[in-house]
Amino acid sequence: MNLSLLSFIVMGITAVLLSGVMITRRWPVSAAMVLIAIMTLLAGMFGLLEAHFAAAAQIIVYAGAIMVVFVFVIMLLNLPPEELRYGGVTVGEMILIAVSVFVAVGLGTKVGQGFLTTGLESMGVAQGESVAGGHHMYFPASENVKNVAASMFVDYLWAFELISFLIMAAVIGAVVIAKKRSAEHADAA
Amino acid sequence: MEGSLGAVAQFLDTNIGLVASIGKIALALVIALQVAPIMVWVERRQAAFIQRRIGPNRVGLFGFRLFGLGQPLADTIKLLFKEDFIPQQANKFFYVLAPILPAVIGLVAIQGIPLGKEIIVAGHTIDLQPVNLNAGFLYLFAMSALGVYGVALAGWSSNNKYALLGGLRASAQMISYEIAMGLALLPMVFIYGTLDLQGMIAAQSDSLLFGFLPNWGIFLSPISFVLFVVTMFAETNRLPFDLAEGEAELVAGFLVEYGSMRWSLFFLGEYAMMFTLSALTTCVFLGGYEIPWLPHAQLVTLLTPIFTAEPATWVAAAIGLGVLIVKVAAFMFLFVQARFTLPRFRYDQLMRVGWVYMLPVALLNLVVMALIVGFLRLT
Amino acid sequence: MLTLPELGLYFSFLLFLVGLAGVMFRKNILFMMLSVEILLNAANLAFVCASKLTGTMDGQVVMFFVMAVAACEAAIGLALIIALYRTKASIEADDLKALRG
Amino acid sequence: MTASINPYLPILVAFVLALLVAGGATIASFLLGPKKPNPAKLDVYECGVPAVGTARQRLSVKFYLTAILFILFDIETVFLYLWAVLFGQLKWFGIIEVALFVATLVVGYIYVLRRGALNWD
Repeated sequence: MNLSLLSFIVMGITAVLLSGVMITRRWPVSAAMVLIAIMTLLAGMFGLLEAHFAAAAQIIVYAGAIMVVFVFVIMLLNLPPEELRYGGVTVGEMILIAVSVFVAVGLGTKVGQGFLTTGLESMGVAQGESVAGGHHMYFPASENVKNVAASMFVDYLWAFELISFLIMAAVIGAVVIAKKRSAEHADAA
Repeated sequence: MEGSLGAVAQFLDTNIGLVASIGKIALALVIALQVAPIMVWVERRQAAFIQRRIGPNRVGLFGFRLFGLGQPLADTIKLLFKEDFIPQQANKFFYVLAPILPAVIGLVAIQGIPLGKEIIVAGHTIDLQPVNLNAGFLYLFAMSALGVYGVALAGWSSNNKYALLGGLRASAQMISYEIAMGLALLPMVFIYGTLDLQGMIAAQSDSLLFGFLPNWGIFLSPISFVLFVVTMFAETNRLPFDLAEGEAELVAGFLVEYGSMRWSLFFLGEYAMMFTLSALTTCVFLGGYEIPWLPHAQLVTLLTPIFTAEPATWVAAAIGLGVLIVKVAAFMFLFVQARFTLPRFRYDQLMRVGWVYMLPVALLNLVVMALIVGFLRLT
Repeated sequence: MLTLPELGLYFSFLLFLVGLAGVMFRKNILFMMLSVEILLNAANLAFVCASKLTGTMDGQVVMFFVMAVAACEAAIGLALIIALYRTKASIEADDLKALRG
Repeated sequence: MTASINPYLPILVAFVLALLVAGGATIASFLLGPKKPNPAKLDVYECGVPAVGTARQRLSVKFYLTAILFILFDIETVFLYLWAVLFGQLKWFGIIEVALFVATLVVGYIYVLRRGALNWD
């Protein structure tokens, strides 16, 4: 039992428990703050998995940008906790839960993992072997950022360019929706 | 006795990485904790100097006045003994949590700063950067991104409309300038080709620019430097960008319901962040801990005849730390000078400066630098 | 003994389950969106673990795309929440029956 | 020989130490300070006059629009850092790619500006 394995397990269990805490909060602000803690823990787990850039991006983008928007909206609307209530569980939801638990357990067992690894082997990727993708740039495994960048800008070039369109469309859409009737609504600044 | 000493030496030898790491963290923490009280004293003295007053010069130590340097200590003790109350309407948990957040983030962020190149102890080379990730200074950006929440939470949990408005304004300001900050450092990344601060410092000291200037980032990309310093002021909520705490319009912004030690924890975090960002600027633009025209390796070579091989690296590291602190102190002086000479922005002006001027300038700077570096290096 | 990425996959399953429960049991749109963020984070964890398991970078790159999509989802979703709160003064999913036939 | 440990361990140690410092200061102040609460002291502070209304009211949507624009450029910055570390290897190909990427986002930025989303008045 080495230190990184131990801390990985502790962080994972804490993240799962905190997510349980999160979905039962009454105050939206508490839920958002717990979610930020979960994301920070996940960033630490990414770091232990040696995905250094993913860890940094998880905090910068997720905990530092997306959650800021959530917190802003919660604080702007100032939702009091009484407006929140738990809904009842319908039969359809029960079935959904059963199916999702079944799928999750199925994927979590050896059968599911066997499927995962055979799928990968059929693609020609053996487990634990370092393959730098289809491109011609090779960096040592310690240079995580450069490896990610090489994969992003060579293998996933089109996705990268399309993401910019997606973000642009999202921003324009968000402004159109949120700013719609601000002329009639003289909000206090 | 002999045996236990041997066991200690054995333990130190096998766990040198852990012990050295804790030592580095402790050093950085001590520096960070000293910054706030000393800077408060410096600010008060300098404000007095600018406004032709005397300022705090009475409190001394052991009967010596020492220009009032006992003042920070007295302030700390006074703050400890102040009444610590929680307003009735406040959300207790977040009210208590909010000041701890910026303090912790400030103290953790400072660990990403290289305090020196390396020292050699008993054959082990120890890198003097407490936290050295492959993602480099993005670690500092990540920490400064989390800094938004302390302010926003303080405003929200106080349940006071001035505090809420101040907190939201402060966080909106911080996120607005974070973008320009990230974009300002991008050219430096592709000039040096690394995210690692140690690598950047090494790249700045290994050659001379035009044969006589040190190869510092400030000469390679001056616009980035100016942009970064401006965003640094905004990011730390300092004047002329401190209108979140504007006494005249928002009583004291998100700080209004805070007193005693909680109040000072906000300042501990703010000054630690100021130090961290100043040190980041120093490392990226001003050669970090390196003495101009005298790279670290050369310094060690010069010192080796005087001391012996290993102690020479220790002395060089101490000199390097001194140089770093001198450079950072110059920035801190700039912070204080700006605070008492520049008027405060209005909020709409602040947002306008951030989004309409800083951001396009940062983008243009990025494009121009990319083209220049491209033509110089790639053709 | 399980290795880190394998353990991470298990944690990812658990997180996904909890997030799914959040989406199903909370009737408030804001909480549903927060739970969706948990789902996306669980997916990210699975991607990074898969990247480590296979030794390729694909998982980590896909994680960035998931992140960008999550940002867009949050932006649009929250804009809708603001617009809804303006018109209905409520963000309960059960109150939004205008389109029900 | 270089002494190496997991690079994330120092962050954990620093976090625990920082938490001790900040939490310790809070607790010390709680233990050492006097306790003389009175209703006026515990009330909302609005420059001494009785508080008007409540803090739980809706605020301007402009904060939200600022945050949206922030997301747009934050993701852009993260993607651009990936490009910047590989600047030398990607060469002009990378510069053109990134120019297209930035140009698309600038369109969104100009739209938001033209809609007056950032006019604080």
